[in-house]
Amino acid sequence: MEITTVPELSVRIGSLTLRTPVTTGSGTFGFGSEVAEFVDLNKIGAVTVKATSREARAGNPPLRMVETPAGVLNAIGLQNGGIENYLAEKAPFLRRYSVPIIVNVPGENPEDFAYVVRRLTDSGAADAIELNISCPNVSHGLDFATDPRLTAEVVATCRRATHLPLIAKLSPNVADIRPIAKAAEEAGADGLSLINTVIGTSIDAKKRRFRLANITGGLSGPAIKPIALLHVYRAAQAVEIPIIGMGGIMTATDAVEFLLAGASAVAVGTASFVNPAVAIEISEGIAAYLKENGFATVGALVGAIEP
Amino acid sequence: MEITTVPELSVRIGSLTLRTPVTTGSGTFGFGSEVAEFVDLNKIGAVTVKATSREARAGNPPLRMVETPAGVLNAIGLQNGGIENYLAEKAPFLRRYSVPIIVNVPGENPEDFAYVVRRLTDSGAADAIELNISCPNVSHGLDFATDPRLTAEVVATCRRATHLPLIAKLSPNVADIRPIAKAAEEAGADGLSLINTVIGTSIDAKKRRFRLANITGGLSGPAIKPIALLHVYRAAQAVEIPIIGMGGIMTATDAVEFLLAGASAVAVGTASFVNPAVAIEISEGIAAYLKENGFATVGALVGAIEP
Amino acid sequence: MKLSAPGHYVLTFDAGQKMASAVKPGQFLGVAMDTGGMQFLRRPFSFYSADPETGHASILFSVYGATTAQMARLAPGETLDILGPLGGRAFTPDTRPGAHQVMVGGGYGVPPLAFLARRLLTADPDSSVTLINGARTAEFLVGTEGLETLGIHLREATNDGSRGTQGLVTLILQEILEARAEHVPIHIYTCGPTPMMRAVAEMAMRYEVPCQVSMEVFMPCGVGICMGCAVERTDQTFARGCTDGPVFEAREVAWK
Amino acid sequence: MKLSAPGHYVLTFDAGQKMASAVKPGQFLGVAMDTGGMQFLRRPFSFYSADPETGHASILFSVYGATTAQMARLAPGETLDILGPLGGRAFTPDTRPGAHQVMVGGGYGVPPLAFLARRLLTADPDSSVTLINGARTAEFLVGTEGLETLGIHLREATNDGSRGTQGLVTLILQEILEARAEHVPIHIYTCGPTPMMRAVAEMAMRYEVPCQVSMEVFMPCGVGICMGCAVERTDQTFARGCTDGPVFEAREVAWK
Ligand SMILES: Cc1cc2nc3c(=O)[nH]c(=O)nc-3n(C[C@H](O)[C@H](O)[C@H](O)COP(=O)(O)OP(=O)(O)OC[C@H]3O[C@@H](n4cnc5c(N)ncnc54)[C@H](O)[C@@H]3O)c2cc1C
Ligand SMILES: Cc1cc2nc3c(=O)[nH]c(=O)nc-3n(C[C@H](O)[C@H](O)[C@H](O)COP(=O)(O)OP(=O)(O)OC[C@H]3O[C@@H](n4cnc5c(N)ncnc54)[C@H](O)[C@@H]3O)c2cc1C
Ligand SMILES: Cc1cc2nc3c(=O)[nH]c(=O)nc-3n(C[C@H](O)[C@H](O)[C@H](O)COP(=O)(O)O)c2cc1C
Ligand SMILES: Cc1cc2nc3c(=O)[nH]c(=O)nc-3n(C[C@H](O)[C@H](O)[C@H](O)COP(=O)(O)O)c2cc1C
Ligand code: FES
Ligand code: FES
Repeated sequence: MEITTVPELSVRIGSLTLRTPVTTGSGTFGFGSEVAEFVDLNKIGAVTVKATSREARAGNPPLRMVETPAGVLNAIGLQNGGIENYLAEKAPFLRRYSVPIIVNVPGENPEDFAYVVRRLTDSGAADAIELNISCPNVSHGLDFATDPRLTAEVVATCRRATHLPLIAKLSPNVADIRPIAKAAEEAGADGLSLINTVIGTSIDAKKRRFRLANITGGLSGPAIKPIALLHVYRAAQAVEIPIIGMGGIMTATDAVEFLLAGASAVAVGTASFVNPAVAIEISEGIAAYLKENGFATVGALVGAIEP
Repeated sequence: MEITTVPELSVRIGSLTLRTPVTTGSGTFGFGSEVAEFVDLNKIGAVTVKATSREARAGNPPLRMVETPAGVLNAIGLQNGGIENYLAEKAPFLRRYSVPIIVNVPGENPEDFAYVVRRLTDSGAADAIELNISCPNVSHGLDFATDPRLTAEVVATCRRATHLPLIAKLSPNVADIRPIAKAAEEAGADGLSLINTVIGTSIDAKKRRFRLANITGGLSGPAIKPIALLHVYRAAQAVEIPIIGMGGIMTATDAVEFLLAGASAVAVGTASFVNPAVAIEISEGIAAYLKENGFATVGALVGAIEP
Repeated sequence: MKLSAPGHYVLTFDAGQKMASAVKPGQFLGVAMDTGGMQFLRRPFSFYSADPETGHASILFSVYGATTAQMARLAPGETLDILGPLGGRAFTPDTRPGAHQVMVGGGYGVPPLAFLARRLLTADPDSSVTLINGARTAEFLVGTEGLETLGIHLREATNDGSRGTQGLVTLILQEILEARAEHVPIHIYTCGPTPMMRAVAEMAMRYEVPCQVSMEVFMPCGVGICMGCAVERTDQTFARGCTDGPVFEAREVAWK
Repeated sequence: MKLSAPGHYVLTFDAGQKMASAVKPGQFLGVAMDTGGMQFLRRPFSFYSADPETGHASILFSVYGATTAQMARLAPGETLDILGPLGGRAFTPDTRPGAHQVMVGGGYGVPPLAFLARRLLTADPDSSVTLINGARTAEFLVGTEGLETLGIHLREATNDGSRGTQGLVTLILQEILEARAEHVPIHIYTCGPTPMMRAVAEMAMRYEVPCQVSMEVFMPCGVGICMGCAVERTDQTFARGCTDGPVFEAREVAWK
């Protein structure tokens, strides 16, 4: 079954082409510059940068992160310098590379989102936009993605504001992701990212205190992989648009599982904390899997699972 | 701060008194008889037995369970002999012990639940009833606990059928557990159990197949502890009735975390697979914690955390 | 601990006289190793030997994953966290006089059969016992050390012909079944990979010879409380591999 | 590996000449150990030494949890999975002529100070360096081996008086600050538990002496991409402990 040609790794999300099916999870790879000395950024499918909001945000007080069994709980609180700071300080560095940039955009209301989307579109400082309608660490952050109507409203408002590919990032903190995925698609999203983190908390029994200053945090890492895989599988059954699957991906095997579940591409989040170059190693591992198993393209693997 | 008296471990759920605040998670301790040779059942706060439905259920085909990072994914499918089999074959053994019995009851509609509740009440084969309105492994199993109205309907119907303490077992697969907890309380529940397992799946990349025959399973074990702690904390803020907290409890420290989050008692599920006597060891560990930290009763620990 | 072949270990431990006397071939124990916790369930291992007099028992294992990797690192004197003996139904020896006891094993199915074979010979030195051991290649043929000196008839099969017959264990089994004499009852006991057991079971049923199979399915708890070890019966109900088994009659199992 | 005191280890490894030349006192590296996966983030450890000529570097650690437990079991010749050197801002030596360099350390805050002290003495053998080491009890006073022979003035404080001054390190620091001469500039460098650093920082600010603090907060990634290592500044913004630090001016930090 071995084929000798090099398997085709590129994938498309709307009008955006990624050279490899692996991007970075927003908030887990900074703005690329931080790790450019460890990683050849041009070998990543796309760099999805930290959330960039209309105004600067200070973020939550410490403690912001804690390790849990096979996971990490974070409550960063979307610390960022705001869109103007992104355009002036962050985008120029990344633009020295040929890697596509996906900018993650949070907001308090649809107009907030659309404002940032317009600035990104006009400035040319993004190749695609990920709408973060599912952040569990700021008040009201996650409400959008738990309600199909609100999801549609944010996506539709932003759709009118840009021709760039729009990716809606959905929350796992729902009973059924399908109606929400469908609502995002119908409102004009070009793709979906899932999952964002799972809400949780951590308690210090000795001190009788919550460990996170924010009390609530978002769980990521291997612990949530089974949860993420199911949401991706279900969403893929419900929509036609491509899905970027994420949640606990540490290895190429994990990534293949997401592709089989129906994701067209994957993102690595928490894994980059251990190995900043993991996105590249996973791309290589996917290529090896494709070769070993006789697939000519990564697309052939997407959803290729018996139910 | 050390006190010399023995701390008071008993807790009440409605009219039921548990001698220790530790019970077993339904479906993770069989009917007690299986492990009676390893464990002194009378030292457990209560034995919560496997789900017992109106009719016998064959359960799902294998594979039914798979280990995941710091967790276990199961899709047993409520295999059980039905209520008459429980009354004839299972209850008599447990009744030889003085330990209270909590029977877990699933159902397809409110009348199903109420039927089993009536049989249990009339026969005296239960000291309390846990309404399993949140099982992710049977069709429609989890729908009730994702909707406050359906939750209330099941609880209210069962309330009319029994004077026994009624405990509603809630699902973590919701955006916000508070309205559901509240609905159960208002409909007459004497207590809440949470959480049931988190929906998920597992994929074998090599075979390109789902590992579980049922595709979907429920995640339990240490991986879900952060998720469970938050749901317990939120529910405890919303209701006055006692909560039995569970989800990833392996040690007494884990159990104390749930008590601090606001649970009045705890259940150990997956941990019993590794050590069938763990419920007793955890009771002892809670007693030691109370002594060391100068608490006279377990009740004093419930919710004793700074926000 | 003893290395019995490349990557194969025999782990001997003090089970206590009570456990060592109680245990029957086909029973197993659950081993918990501190692997850092990502993997925390016990892993089942069949008894390979149990000596009621010394209280010593042993298991034979290869390194597959985290638990066995940790087990391979155990030093003499360390404590082992075990739960057992487990298993509701062990092998039941055929007591018909002169019966030919035929065991068919592969991989980690061999240790319980070797244990059974030794027990049969100890109980009655005149027993007629054949053990057919199959593996991909010679180096995986393990677990039969010392059996021949006890009088057990050892037959080996390898896929690559590097030792014994080239081919599957069923080739040898068929030969034995074909050559059987009217007055010598045959009883088959099998344990190994499911496809092998299925082939053995179907052959036994075809030849109408009684056959006991030990179903080594994934066993999350081993004590009957999780229902995760379902084995489908021909009547479409699900038995527990751990406490209703691991040994079943070949006919009871819905082979698929 | 070398046991430096009960439960304390010095782990020397081949960092390569490039890393060993680049590293500055206050910088650290991230160590990943295979602990089975339940715990998978790297753990930060300060450089205790780095020799540009041999390319050898070392860290000093005690066993706290899973990672350090595994590290303590490393055998010579095994490979270590490290990421580094990390840390955007190391200690900046005070270059004012004749400055009295005062280091105040406790616990795992001592290794980077000992490294700094050694580097200062190597650069200028006439440097005036005092290192105040504090611990609960004598056996936890570690990391200062060989410093006195280099000419570093070592002062020790233990809570129980089992070695050195009985009491906190600030007792000794205050004594030095009180006794200071007009013409001798003092510079404080501190690393250790937060309450200790806070007390040192506040004392330095009271005496208007420059003070650098190394904020050893929890660092999930160590490279600046997770924002999990927030250190609150007096202007209420949050700095990253890893790449904006770990070394800060005492005045920059919002002590609470
Ligand atoms: C009743 C019973 C008796 C048994 N007796 C014995 C015995 O006597 N001796 C013995 O050696 N074993 C025996 N086993 C099997 C043993 O329990 C399992 O092999 C056990 O899972 C090993 O644990 P582990 O943590 O080392 O490996 P695990 O991590 O559990 O891996 C075990 C299996 O998982 C699969 N696996 C793991 N990693 C991968 C991967 N990367 N890709 C694909 N597949 C993978 C493989 O099939 C591998 O064999 C028995 C099992 C049962 C049910
Ligand atoms: C910049 C920096 C430099 C550092 N340099 C050094 C150094 O040079 N040498 C050194 O030894 N350390 C150093 N540390 C500290 C070291 O990184 C941590 O102690 C690390 O967490 C140890 O990892 P571990 O897996 O062994 O322990 P972990 O499991 O991470 O435990 C570490 C800490 O967690 C807490 N903890 C764990 N278990 C429990 C429990 N059951 N109850 C209560 N608390 C508990 C304790 O506070 C314990 O000290 C440094 C830290 C930073 C940020
Ligand atoms: C520290 C941290 C910060 C994050 N910040 C963001 C963010 O700003 N925007 C966002 O959409 N997701 C954010 N996420 C979620 C990740 O992008 C990703 O969806 C999630 O962590 C699951 O993937 P993982 O398990 O591979 O980490 C963050 C996750 C972590 C751990
Ligand atoms: C194998 C298995 C079977 C279960 N069966 C039931 C059940 O029949 N009824 C029920 O309400 N919960 C059932 N549960 C859920 C547990 O009772 C418990 O809510 C959950 O596992 C979380 O706790 P844990 O992490 O301690 O296991 C089951 C869980 C497992 C792992
Ligand atoms: S392994 Fe749990 S019931 Fe059999
Ligand atoms: S440790 Fe991740 S940004 Fe500092």
